[in-house]
Amino acid sequence: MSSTIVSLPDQSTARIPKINFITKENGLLSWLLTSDHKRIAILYLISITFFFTIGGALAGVIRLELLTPQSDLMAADTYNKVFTMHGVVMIFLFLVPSVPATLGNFLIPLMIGAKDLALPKINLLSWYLYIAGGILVLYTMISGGVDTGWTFTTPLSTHYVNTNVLTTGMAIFIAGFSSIFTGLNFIVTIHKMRAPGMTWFRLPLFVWSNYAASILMVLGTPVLAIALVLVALERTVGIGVFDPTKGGDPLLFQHLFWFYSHPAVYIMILPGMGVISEVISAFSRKRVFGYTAVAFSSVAIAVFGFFVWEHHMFIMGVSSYSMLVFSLLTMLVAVPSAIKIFNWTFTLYKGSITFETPMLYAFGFMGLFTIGGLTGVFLGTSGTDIHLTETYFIVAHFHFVMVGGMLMAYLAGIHFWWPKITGRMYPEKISQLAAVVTFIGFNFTFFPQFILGTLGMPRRYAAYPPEFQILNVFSTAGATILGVGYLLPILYLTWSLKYGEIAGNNPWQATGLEWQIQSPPLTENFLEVPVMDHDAYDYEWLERQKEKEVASAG
Amino acid sequence: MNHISPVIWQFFVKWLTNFELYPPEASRIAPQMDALYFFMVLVSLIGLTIVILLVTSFCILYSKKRHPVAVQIEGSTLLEATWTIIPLGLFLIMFVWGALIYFRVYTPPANAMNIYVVGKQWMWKAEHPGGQHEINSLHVPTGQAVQLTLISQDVFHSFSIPAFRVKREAIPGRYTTVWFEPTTPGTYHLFCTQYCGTNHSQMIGDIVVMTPDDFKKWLAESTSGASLAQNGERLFASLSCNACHNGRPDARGPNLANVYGSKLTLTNGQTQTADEAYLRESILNPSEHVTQGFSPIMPTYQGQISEDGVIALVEYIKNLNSNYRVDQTLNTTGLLPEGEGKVAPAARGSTARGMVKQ
Amino acid sequence: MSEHLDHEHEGGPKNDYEEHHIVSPAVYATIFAALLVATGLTVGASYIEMGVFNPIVAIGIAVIKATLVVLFFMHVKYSSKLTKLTVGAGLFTFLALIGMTLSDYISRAWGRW
Amino acid sequence: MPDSPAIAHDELETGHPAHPSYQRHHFATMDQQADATSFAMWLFLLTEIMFFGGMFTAYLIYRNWYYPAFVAGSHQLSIFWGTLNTGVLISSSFTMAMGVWYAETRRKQGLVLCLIATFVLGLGFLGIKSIEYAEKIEKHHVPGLHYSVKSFVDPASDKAASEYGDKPLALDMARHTELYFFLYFAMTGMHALHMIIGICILGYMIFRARAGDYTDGHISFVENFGLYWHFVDIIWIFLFPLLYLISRHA
Ligand code: HEA
Ligand code: HEA
Ligand code: HEC
Ligand code: CUA
Ligand SMILES: [Cu+2]
Repeated sequence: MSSTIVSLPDQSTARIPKINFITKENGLLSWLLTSDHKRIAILYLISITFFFTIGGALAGVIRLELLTPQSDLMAADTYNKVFTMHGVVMIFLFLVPSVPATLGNFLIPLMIGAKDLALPKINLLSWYLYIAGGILVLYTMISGGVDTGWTFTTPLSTHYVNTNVLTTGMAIFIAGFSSIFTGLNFIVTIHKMRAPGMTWFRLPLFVWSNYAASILMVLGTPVLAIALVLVALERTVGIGVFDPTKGGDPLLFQHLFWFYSHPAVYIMILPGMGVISEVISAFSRKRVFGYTAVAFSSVAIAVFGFFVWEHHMFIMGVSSYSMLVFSLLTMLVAVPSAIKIFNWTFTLYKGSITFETPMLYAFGFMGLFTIGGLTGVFLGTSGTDIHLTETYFIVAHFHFVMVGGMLMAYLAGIHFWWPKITGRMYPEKISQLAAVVTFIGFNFTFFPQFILGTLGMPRRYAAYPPEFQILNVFSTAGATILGVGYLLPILYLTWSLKYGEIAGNNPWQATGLEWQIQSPPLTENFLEVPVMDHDAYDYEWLERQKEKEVASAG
Repeated sequence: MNHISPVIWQFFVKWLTNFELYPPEASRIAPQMDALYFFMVLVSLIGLTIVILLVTSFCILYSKKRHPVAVQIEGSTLLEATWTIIPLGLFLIMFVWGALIYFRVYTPPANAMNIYVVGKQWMWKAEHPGGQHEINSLHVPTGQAVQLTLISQDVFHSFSIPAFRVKREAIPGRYTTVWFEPTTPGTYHLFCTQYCGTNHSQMIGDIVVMTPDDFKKWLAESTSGASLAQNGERLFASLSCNACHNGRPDARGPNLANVYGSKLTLTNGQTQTADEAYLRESILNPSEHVTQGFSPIMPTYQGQISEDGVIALVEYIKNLNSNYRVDQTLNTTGLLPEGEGKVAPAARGSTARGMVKQ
Repeated sequence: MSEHLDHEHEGGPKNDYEEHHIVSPAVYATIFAALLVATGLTVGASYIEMGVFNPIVAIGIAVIKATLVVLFFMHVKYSSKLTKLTVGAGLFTFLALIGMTLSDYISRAWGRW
Repeated sequence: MPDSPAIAHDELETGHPAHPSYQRHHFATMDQQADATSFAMWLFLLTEIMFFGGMFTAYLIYRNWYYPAFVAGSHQLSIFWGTLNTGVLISSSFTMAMGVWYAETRRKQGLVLCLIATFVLGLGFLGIKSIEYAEKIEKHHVPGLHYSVKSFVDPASDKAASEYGDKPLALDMARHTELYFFLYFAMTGMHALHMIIGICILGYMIFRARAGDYTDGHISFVENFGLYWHFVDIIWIFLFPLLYLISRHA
């Protein structure tokens, strides 16, 4: 552990508490039938990591194929299946549940001083739905795959492909309900289960941003569900709603799909933003600058996020007048993100900054998300969208926000709370190395794609004109580095389960309620209901707290 | 931006293009779009630099070593307002500028030359008015506004010419348009950018920009004998459209001469400009908009004519400015039985239908 | 520092539990009768030719009926602000979906796009 | 947190504060639990609204586009059955509301009766719906399954259509009635599915209520089910005019 960390008196003598949520019960069934939010979070963590490896392996295959201009590694339709599965797995089985279902599940009750989520059984049901969806996706993959792209564009998906659209659709439908129930659970919990004194403006920002994301999950996902049901019906009985030859409008599908899928990108990023708030505050030992602005900007993103979906359809034949409205609103929704970035930056001002791994990932997030977000504005601007849409510029944009942004935030969060979850530290030096490797590999992989996109290279191409090869080789090389960067944490985090240093209750000296209890926590989290008598990120309160303990110990 | 300093601009773009970091500018809209693009790049770089500079300098100044005790600060409304308003203002500039370009790209000028493009899995078929067909290539002259009328026969495709900075989706069941004015002769990429199934990446081709003289030569060489309108005429006869649209005072269908571009009044009281899309709809879904004074007796040709055929018919009707041709092709097939679907003669005739050439 | 945020939010969430309000059967019966009458009205109205007003009247009556059900049968009239807000949020997003989608369809006819 | 109650000590505290069996351990009070579950139910209803929202959007678009087809299509529905069904469903909503009242006032007999009435009325609704469906199936008005446009291109051959004096639709417009019927089946079908689920739960509740549950002050389940049932009623309140009434006049 780095020497920069102040040690609490109990730190030196720390040991893993004998009774905690992990050791409480034993046996596989005690896990599979648990209703403890912390155990469910662990179940999610394992399954999500599994699907991330699959998605990552598929990404590797994509990059290998794109090493050469011809489609020589595999046939075009195999390639199409590969990127479709990559998109489906990464979005629905990895990134949407990533932070909320693991860290959110684990931490929200702890942070607000509750014993569990409001609906523990529903929480477990969520996980089973997720697994059912995941198994269906695996089944699809084994039984021939699907090649519609993750966007299921009609009428391609309804009339022109004969791959497993139905099973994939069903998988996403089911996984969607998993996400609805998670969101529902969070909202109820945050409203109804807060400890005494835990007012809205004392909530950690992580809770705020998960709350905002939950609103999007609850209100957006059902529209995706109905869109998928309609696709399934169109495929099986030919109802005609999306079929132009029967008078239907294929664009209607786009409207319904993006009504969910645009808010979904904020479902993906908002919880990550919450992680960044916590991490930046903890390692600069300072209250988050402009707490209320950051909190409200999450809600603003959630609300405005519902009004911009048409920016995915600007050249698809929507009315130019409604394009104007949606483009304008896209500009508005970009502002709260800018607010957040600057507030995090100014949280550093006059702080006392240390550079542990989570902080490195957080810095990575800030830089890469800014690039990704600003290029999103390029796409939201209708004029430039004409040139850039459906090219690698988009691919670069969303990997910058999703991988550079959210995945970095996820890793920041995993490292940050690892000691709380497992009771042990991760190895600091190698993890710092991994963070740097990831950052370098990431830029190598995805920055060239902006240039490729500007040059006009279309996305979803198995073969491309030879003059684009140099940049593609860069990208593939970068992906290899990136893969190593992601492999490392999987390895050393597993290693640390057994050999990591014992962490103690509060290794980072952070202020959140979750840090004031033992790690790993007890099944019932708190023995007495905690009473919140200070604001979030009140480091002075923590100082006083420490003095008191030293006094009583001495 | 090119009006500010054309020399520097051109040097910059040339330099980027030479290193294949930037696509060539080969249409009138391209420099305009690039001006906006580089404006946005500039703003982004400045924004990013500000963020990075702030973060690094704070990290250095306030690292634990130099600044062991953090000073707690609540926030600052003034700063909050600053970084709300400045990005918002910049984004709004981009929005307005972008919208101007968007409308420019999708509003063809009146004198544009029209080329039809049909997308299907997995090829592009372009049809010039003179009857020249091209597969996966498109020949266009410089200095002439070219309008594309696009349609897809199956799924969504997208017609993309990076060097022109234009792109438009070809949609099943509906015409869409885009236009450009090529400026530099050469051969440029044509891509299908909307994922459309297995061979999506093979749905590519060449845009050949020629000088007007070369283009004339090319047109003459590649003519297939019959113009698009002539093909349409043949279809018009063989589908017995002229049984009803024969331009006679007692015809059961409206007179189609000069119908293109006119404002029609429909039975539901709405007015409608007869553009290509309207003509197409009238053939495939005639009863969706019935012209005033007629009853919805026209049969639907949905599923009976290919998109190419519809295009030929549309082109024929567009060029129909007198009844002479209809009379000539009349009666290659027998007349349909008289009687049903007729309306009072007073309601007929071009002026009675409120047909005004726009 | 953090002082000024405190205290006015005293009490935390515990205070906003709904005290349980029992609606009397008389109210239920009145609402029931009103719903039946409204159903009769809307059916009757559908037989009268009113042009564009036919759908407006029908939807108007449906909205009134739904409001009655939500307010009384579902007790929203007597519920906490939070429940009211939830209903409002649902309505808002529902209208956003329909309204913003239709904004595209309606304005498509305005130009040649 | 002056005395840091949040710091747990290693030894597990023995003995919970006593609470009723139906209170889940992680809630502090019964009020909190009731409140949380009812809020959760409301949120669930929000997702339902959005789920139906997609279909309402489709309906509005296509009604606008293919008005004549929607007119002809709605002439095929029977106002009589529709009105009757509306009455049945509203009554079931009323009995459900009364059921909640009986539960609140702890009257077992009344509660059981009301639940049974709701159950029966719900079944009645489905029965009437299946009469209507059967007629559509007979006439080949089920989209995708041998759909026939005969009633619309040749209204004289069809009783319902000739009653309204429908004019024959051109073939292309007549084909769009399939969209109308799809929306009809999708919306009423989805609604019926919700009814079926509701009726199953009602059956279970009757069983439990007779055993004396819900009248012991713990009425969350009945209340929340009531919310669900009323919501299903509201959906129908909108479906009825949209599908049956507003497109009557050509
Ligand atoms: C986590 C996911 C995520 C996030 C957060 C975002 C965020 C944004 N996205 Fe992105 N987007 C995707 C994931 C995401 N996107 C995906 C997956 C696709 C492709 C889907 C597909 O087709 O497969 C996509 C596609 C996409 C498109 C469609 C392109 C097309 O198909 O033509 C558009 C268009 O408007 C867009 C815009 C935006 C905007 C404006 C934001 C904004 O929210 C960004 C806001 C952030 C900032 C603006 C940065 C911070 C700002 C500053 C630090 C200020 C800088 C200072 C100054 C300007 C002075 N995105
Ligand atoms: C969360 C979302 C997410 C994440 C994390 C990623 C991660 C990556 N993605 Fe992906 N991507 C999408 C979401 C995501 N992607 C989506 C939605 C699409 C659009 C699909 C569509 O068009 O329908 C897409 C499309 C897409 C394309 C475009 C395909 C095309 O249009 O033709 C490319 C091409 O380079 C790409 C590359 C990568 C790479 C190199 C990574 C890397 O970051 C991944 C690195 C990770 C690993 C490599 C795993 C870690 C390593 C191990 C566990 C060891 C085992 C690994 C191996 C044996 C290789 N992705
Ligand atoms: C049975 C008679 C009949 C036949 C055959 C027929 N039409 Fe028509 N057509 C009509 C009538 C009647 C109208 C006006 C009512 C309407 O818009 O549906 C019309 C309208 C049109 C219009 C719209 C013009 C306007 O003023 O609204 C076009 C274009 C058209 N027809 C083209 C064709 C073509 C092309 C064919 C052959 C492929 C064809 N028609 C065959 C009867 C016919
Ligand atoms: Cu056609 Cu892609
Ligand atoms: Cu978006």
